[in-house]
Amino acid sequence: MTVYNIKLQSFEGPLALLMHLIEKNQLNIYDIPIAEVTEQYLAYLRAMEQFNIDIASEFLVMAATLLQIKSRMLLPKPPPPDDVETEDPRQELVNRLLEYRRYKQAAVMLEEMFEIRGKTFTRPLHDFGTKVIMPEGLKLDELIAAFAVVWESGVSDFAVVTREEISIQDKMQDIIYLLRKNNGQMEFSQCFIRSGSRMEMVTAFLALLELIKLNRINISQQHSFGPIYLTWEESVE
Amino acid sequence: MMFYSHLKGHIEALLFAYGDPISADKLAEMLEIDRENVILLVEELKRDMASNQRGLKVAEVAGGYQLCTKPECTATIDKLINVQEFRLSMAAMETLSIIAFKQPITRMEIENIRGVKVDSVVNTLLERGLIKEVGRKEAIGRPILFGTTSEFLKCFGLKTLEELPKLAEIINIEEIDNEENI
Amino acid sequence: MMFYSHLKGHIEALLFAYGDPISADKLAEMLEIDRENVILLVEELKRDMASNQRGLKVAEVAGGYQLCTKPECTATIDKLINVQEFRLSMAAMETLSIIAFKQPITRMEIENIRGVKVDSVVNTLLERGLIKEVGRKEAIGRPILFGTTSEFLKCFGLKTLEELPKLAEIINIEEIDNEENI
Repeated sequence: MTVYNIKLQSFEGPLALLMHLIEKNQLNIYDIPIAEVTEQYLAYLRAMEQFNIDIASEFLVMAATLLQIKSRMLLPKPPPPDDVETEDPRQELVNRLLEYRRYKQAAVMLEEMFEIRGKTFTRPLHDFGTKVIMPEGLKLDELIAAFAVVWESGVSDFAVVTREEISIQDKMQDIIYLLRKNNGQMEFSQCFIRSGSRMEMVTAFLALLELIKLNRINISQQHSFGPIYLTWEESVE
Repeated sequence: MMFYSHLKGHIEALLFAYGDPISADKLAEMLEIDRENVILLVEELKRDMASNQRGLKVAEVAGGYQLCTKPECTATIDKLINVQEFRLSMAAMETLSIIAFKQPITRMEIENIRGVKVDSVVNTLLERGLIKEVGRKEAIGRPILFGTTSEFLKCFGLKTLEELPKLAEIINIEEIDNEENI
Repeated sequence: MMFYSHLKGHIEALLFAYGDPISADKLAEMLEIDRENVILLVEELKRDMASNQRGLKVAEVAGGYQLCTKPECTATIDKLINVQEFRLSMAAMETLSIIAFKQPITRMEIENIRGVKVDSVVNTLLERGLIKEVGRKEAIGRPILFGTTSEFLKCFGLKTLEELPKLAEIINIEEIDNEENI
């Protein structure tokens, strides 16, 4: 076991280095000679130190783990109680190495697939754009009706408008009503869309906050920017 | 010639991958054969592609060869175009009706009637070609005046703008209705 | 089947024009024939293209069919196109393989397997569009869950994600081999 022939190649992490040591020395991964491997591992870290290479903390953690396993292996084993199998101190490390090796092998396989696919050329995606079909056969009546609606509401703008048309209490009841109607769940935006006035939105928002505070509703979102759902907390009632 | 036949595939692949036309000289250089042979190979390639079981052809454009789809496939390829039906939302219909009956009208005037901002609705109507700028109002800031387009007439099956009922009529009808309701 | 043979050309033209993979369903819709017939036509198309006088082939990737050049033409095409080497480091490939086989998976879970920080590698994979956020794990801090994209399928020539477990088996077989060696 010579320390001198360790080439100072860089390893992604402690597992990569350990795998390298195991493969280089053709060791049995299921029965790692832990003293030997620990010695080589530490030699590598020392070499890194000599070359003033920053040693990432992961490498040091692994060194500690190796030393701990090594010492546990050296301890005299108490006679195993009947039927109870004592666990090999190396087992956890072996499991990690096996899993790591599995994905290393997968990576090699993926790389081959990538290379094969890279040998073929495709054409870039062609965007054919979007063609908008305009509605046809719209009725003049609809246009007049639409105009009548705004004209009427416009006129009423000049009438005396009562402020505070919607109270928070009313809106809370409105939200609860909507939730019940929707089997206890609805989308956040739905509690706003009645008249759509600014006043209503502010009131609805305050009503929501109140309901959340009272633990009457729950708010959830599956993923960022996804729809926000309100859920009725039946149990509190 | 037949000796080179497998190079037809290489020409096909080259034209496919490059996309733009490639000259016979350039093909000759890449395949390391004579220009004459390239021309013969492309002729063969064209004959192979003449079958109605093929959808591509080699066109001679801009001093080179280019792979392109056959005209008889155009209708099928057109189906790759996303077709979207334009539906008028209530807000859009209302805004459109104001513009139709009160044109020419500014954005501000529309907002005064509808009581809400109409920027995005007006933009949509502009994009869809239902309304257009018809001038500038002689007022502070010279705001844009909007009016309806011939696309608008088409959508409502109108021959001319004259067919639109006069504003006064509509309001009167409404008012009479209202009075009757009272 | 022969009744539809002229549609092979249309499929060829569609795949050529679109560039990206098109699913059998989408082709069926555009050609107004059954999905089964599309599959049969594509099989015929593949057979036609198998000749060494053709330079193109139909690949099945990312849930669809895509027209691409044959590997035997790569050397010729390389002379024409400056290919941008799109290489992934071994670290990126290992991380990608963990995500591919264990998706959905959090950054932390990847780090546990690889034994190192993977922030920058994960960012690279995100930038390249090979992986994406697929949700949040119901755990403390609601960490992001990552999964592969259809770009991943395209880059690795995979038809669907279902092909991955088959590949995983190959790796497991090796493990069993090792155990037997003991």
